[in-house]
Amino acid sequence: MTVNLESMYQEIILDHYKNPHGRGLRDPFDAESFQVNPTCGDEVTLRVKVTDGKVSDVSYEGQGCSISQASTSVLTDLVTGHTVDEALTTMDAFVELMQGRGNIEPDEDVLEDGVAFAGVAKYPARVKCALLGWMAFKDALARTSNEVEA
Amino acid sequence: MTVNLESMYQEIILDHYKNPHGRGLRDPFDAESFQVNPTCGDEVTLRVKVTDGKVSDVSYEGQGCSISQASTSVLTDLVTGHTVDEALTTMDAFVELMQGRGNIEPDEDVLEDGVAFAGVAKYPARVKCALLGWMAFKDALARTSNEVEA
Amino acid sequence: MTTTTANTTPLDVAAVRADFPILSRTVRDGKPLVYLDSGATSQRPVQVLDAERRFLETANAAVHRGAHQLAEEATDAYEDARAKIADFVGATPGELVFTKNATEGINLVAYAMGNAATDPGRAVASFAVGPGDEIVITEMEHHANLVPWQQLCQRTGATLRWFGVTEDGRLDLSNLDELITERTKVVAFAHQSNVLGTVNPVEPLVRKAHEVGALVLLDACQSVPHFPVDFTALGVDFAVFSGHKMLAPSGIGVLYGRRELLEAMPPFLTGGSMIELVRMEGSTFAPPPQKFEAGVPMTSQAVGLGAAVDYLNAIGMDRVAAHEHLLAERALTGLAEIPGVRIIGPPDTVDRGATVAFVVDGVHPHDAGQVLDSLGIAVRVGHHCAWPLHRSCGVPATVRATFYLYNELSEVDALVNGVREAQRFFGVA
Amino acid sequence: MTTTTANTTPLDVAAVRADFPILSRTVRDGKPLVYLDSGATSQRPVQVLDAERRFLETANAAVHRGAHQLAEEATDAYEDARAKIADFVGATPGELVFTKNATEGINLVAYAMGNAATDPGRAVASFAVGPGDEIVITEMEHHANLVPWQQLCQRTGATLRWFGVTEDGRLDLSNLDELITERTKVVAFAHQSNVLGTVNPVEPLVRKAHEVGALVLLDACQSVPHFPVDFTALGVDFAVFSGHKMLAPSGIGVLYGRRELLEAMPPFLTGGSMIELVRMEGSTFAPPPQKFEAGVPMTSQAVGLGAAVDYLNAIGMDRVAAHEHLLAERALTGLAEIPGVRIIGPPDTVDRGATVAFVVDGVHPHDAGQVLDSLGIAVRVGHHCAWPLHRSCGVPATVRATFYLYNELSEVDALVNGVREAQRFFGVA
Ligand SMILES: Cc1ncc(COP(=O)(O)O)c(C=O)c1O
Ligand SMILES: Cc1ncc(COP(=O)(O)O)c(C=O)c1O
Repeated sequence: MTVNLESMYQEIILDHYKNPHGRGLRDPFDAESFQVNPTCGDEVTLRVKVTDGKVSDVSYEGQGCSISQASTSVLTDLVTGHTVDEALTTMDAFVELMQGRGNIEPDEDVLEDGVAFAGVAKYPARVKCALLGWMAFKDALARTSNEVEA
Repeated sequence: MTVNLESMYQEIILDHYKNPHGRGLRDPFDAESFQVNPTCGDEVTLRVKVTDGKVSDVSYEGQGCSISQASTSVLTDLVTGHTVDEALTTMDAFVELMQGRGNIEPDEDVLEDGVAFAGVAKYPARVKCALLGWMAFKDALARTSNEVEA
Repeated sequence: MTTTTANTTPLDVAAVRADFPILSRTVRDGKPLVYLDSGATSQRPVQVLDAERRFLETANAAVHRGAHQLAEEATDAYEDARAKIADFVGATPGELVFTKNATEGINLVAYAMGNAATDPGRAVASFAVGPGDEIVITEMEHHANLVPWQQLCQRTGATLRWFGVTEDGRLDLSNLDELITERTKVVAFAHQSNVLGTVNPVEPLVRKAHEVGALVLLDACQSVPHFPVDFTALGVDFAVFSGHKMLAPSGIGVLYGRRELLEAMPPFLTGGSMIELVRMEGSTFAPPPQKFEAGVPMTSQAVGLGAAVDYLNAIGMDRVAAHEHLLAERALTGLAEIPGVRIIGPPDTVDRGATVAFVVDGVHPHDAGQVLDSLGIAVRVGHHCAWPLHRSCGVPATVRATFYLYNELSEVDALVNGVREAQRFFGVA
Repeated sequence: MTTTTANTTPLDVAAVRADFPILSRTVRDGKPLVYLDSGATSQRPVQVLDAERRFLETANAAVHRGAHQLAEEATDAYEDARAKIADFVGATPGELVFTKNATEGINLVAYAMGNAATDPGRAVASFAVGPGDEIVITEMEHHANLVPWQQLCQRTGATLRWFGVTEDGRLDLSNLDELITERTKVVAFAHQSNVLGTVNPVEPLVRKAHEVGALVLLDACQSVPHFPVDFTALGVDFAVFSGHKMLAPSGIGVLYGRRELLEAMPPFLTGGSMIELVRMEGSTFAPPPQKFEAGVPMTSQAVGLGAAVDYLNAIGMDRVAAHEHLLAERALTGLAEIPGVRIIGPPDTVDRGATVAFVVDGVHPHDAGQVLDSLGIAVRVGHHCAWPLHRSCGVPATVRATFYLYNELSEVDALVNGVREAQRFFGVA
């Protein structure tokens, strides 16, 4: 087994992959988003419940590789219980990390288990995997606020 | 002036260009054909009159370079007064010469002044010029026989 | 393609490999490259690279437009390439249209058929497509031979129908007479599937289609590069393939069309070099193939494709096919021996090319591909532009290894070992 | 383009020429090549040839489709090239679609507009074209920016209208308000005429078009290679140009489109890599630019175009323009001195590029071109894919000399002497 393989598949990632957190679609929810990765067919359906300005629940279902599944699991840990603003800040930090081509030093205070994905950022073709759940979260959240506004 | 220029522009060609034979559209005629060279816009309108199985008149009008004008002039000499079959044989010989890339030895008995075009055959872009009038002749002749058959 | 090596000397793979500079590079910290993704795009031998460069350094000019010496030489090189390529697939030069890739070729036919409805020219009735008409494809098509037909149906009101795929990855022709009927305008299908490796039977489809007056388009992207193909003998009306899958440059593809069809078909892309007469009020068009080649074409790329054909001819397509047969056999056997690995496609080498797709229980294709990549083995993972086929096979994605004349048997073994490694890494073996 | 050399050091033409292998060849029995046909297609410097070859020998793979290292490197090279080229024309990468040539780019817009009528998506109203709608072009257009619009009108029932050309080869904008009206859907015109050399005024046409809600397509084939162009600053909605006219490979062109237009516009060519979701029943599409790039693209050619942009940037487009200005001036002056020679186009260098078309009394352009060719001078003769323009100028054909950064003033003199030689040969001087 090779060095670069271990830099991508950190133990944390494999743990989340094997034992995903918060998996399964739950009620009640405010908005749902379905996202698909057109190059490999991986997909995720993700629901968001916002209560008093806080992300009170994130639930999801999907099929995909270890990276997409683990990053969605990490997502639920990072945003659940936080305000919408905090969740968006975390999301921005994660997206920035993933698009940084491995040149960005992740902030463990913000990203917690998410720092394990730093190695994935070196593999452009896998970045989309790591972002799949986050794109669903962003989209669902936008729909929530649309509904709130409407 | 260069050798290859003289191999294309034989005296005979320049003579026919400056003093074209049989130019001008005449009545009566059995069929008319309009042909154009799409790369340079040269055009010819050519009429054929067939009497008792013989090409009794070829008349034409057009605009174009020395090669296209001279070859149409030579055409009138070669086919007028000959049977349709003889004219077609001459045409085939001329087309063969022109498409031979300079590797075909022309038969002066058949092509008379037409042998002067042997040098043109080395210039693929000019072959279409030399054939413009002949294509019009072929087309007009075909229309004549269609009308005869009809 | 059950060609055997009986009466040909086997391919000298080492000699072939020496012609491909990229095959000597390393990837991922010094691993030798094991390139098993030729089904996506092949690599180029120096003979092709040199032919293109020589053209560009000595004869480059706009073809069919100039009268100076360079223009003559460029036009000759371009048309000589066309003649050579035509010969390679049993066609005449006037039946070969250069496109940017196979995808454009299929779109060309689909759009030209749509255009036939408003064409003031002599479009034959068989082209015009409208409500009530049907286009028949198969569930194993590449998106390139699927989406253009969906779009044609959307534009014209015609209906798309399709053949299914059997459990063992063959075309299900049991409802041939139901699907191909008097309403059918076009039957379009892959000669060889880019996922299953299946080589489809052309003859019964051509026979039935012609019986009802439908046109046949053959997607030959995965056949022409890999075994001898003769479009005239196959009796198809149209066919397409891409240069980049057969050792030639990217940016060039071929549409074959029977001469009388190309004559009758309205144009698709319009502009310079494809016209006969242009006035502001309207235009007429040149005879084929020029009619379908608008604008300055892929000149050096055509020359490169001609050189690729020379290269393949020198080796012999029978020999290429025989070599790939050996590779496919070894891969199918080796993978079948691994518990938890399932081949998606025919399990044996009967009517089957060297395209081997598979899934590994408990290891997502993306993850399997990543492990292989870390070992220097380049395969493709995903749905390989055949999403409906994957859905019908009940898998979201597969790992796909595709072999070509420059692959060695030892590379097949590397693949098999790599798959075992992936199982170990993800704890499923 | 009245750039002067005042504040730039002049181009070192000898150094430039050394980069172009083809320029050292001879033609017609040992004559040095004088290449004055760059308006048809330019020649390629070793920097471009080497960049393409390096890519093919080290990183070639199918882009946007694979996850292995080669695929990553190829995708990076392809997208880096896109970013570089976008920057060169004042655009962002997402606004740049790779096509096979400029002709495909114009067809893409024309077909996508036609498709808008049946598109189930969110096509904006400004795209759909039908009876009563008008497309406005000019009489000086290249067939590439004329025939596709004729065909769109034929398919949809829309009407084609056009600006005329003045006696001195300028666009006649006197009837601007009559031609561009509320009925106008698109205004499409050449930035620089490929025959007259005229640089057309973009600003008044964009202003008027946008006033009535029409889209503007700029044919930048003869501007982007020759002087600095910024599409965003010009305010056009679409623009096209071709790689082969700017030192880059053939087989690649660019369509620029404002982001929101590309987002809203329905697709044209369909197939692999441009999809979002594919089912047999229907498909959805990727965001631009992928939406418009179906099939395996012109990968190495994009890399080559990126290298050409590097090459031009290193020299500086201001310097290129200044050099061409000198060449144009010398040619216009030299030819004007010959009795019986008439320039077709503006006689001076104001708003005019280094494209010089002319006729010689008593010598047909084909014959003049032949004499020049025999002297090693490559020019183009004919109507240069602008037949209606020639008709409106009252000439069936012209001789056209086009200059580029690698041409020397002495080559202009060779042209002028060659024209005198043609007059002598045909006995008109
Ligand atoms: C002004 C203009 N427009 C369009 C084109 C067409 O370019 P291409 O043939 O590369 O598509 C050309 C060149 O041929 C041109 O000069
Ligand atoms: C079977 C098949 N059809 C069509 C295509 C499309 O070819 P291209 O992308 O070169 O147009 C491919 C390859 O991608 C293929 O494998």
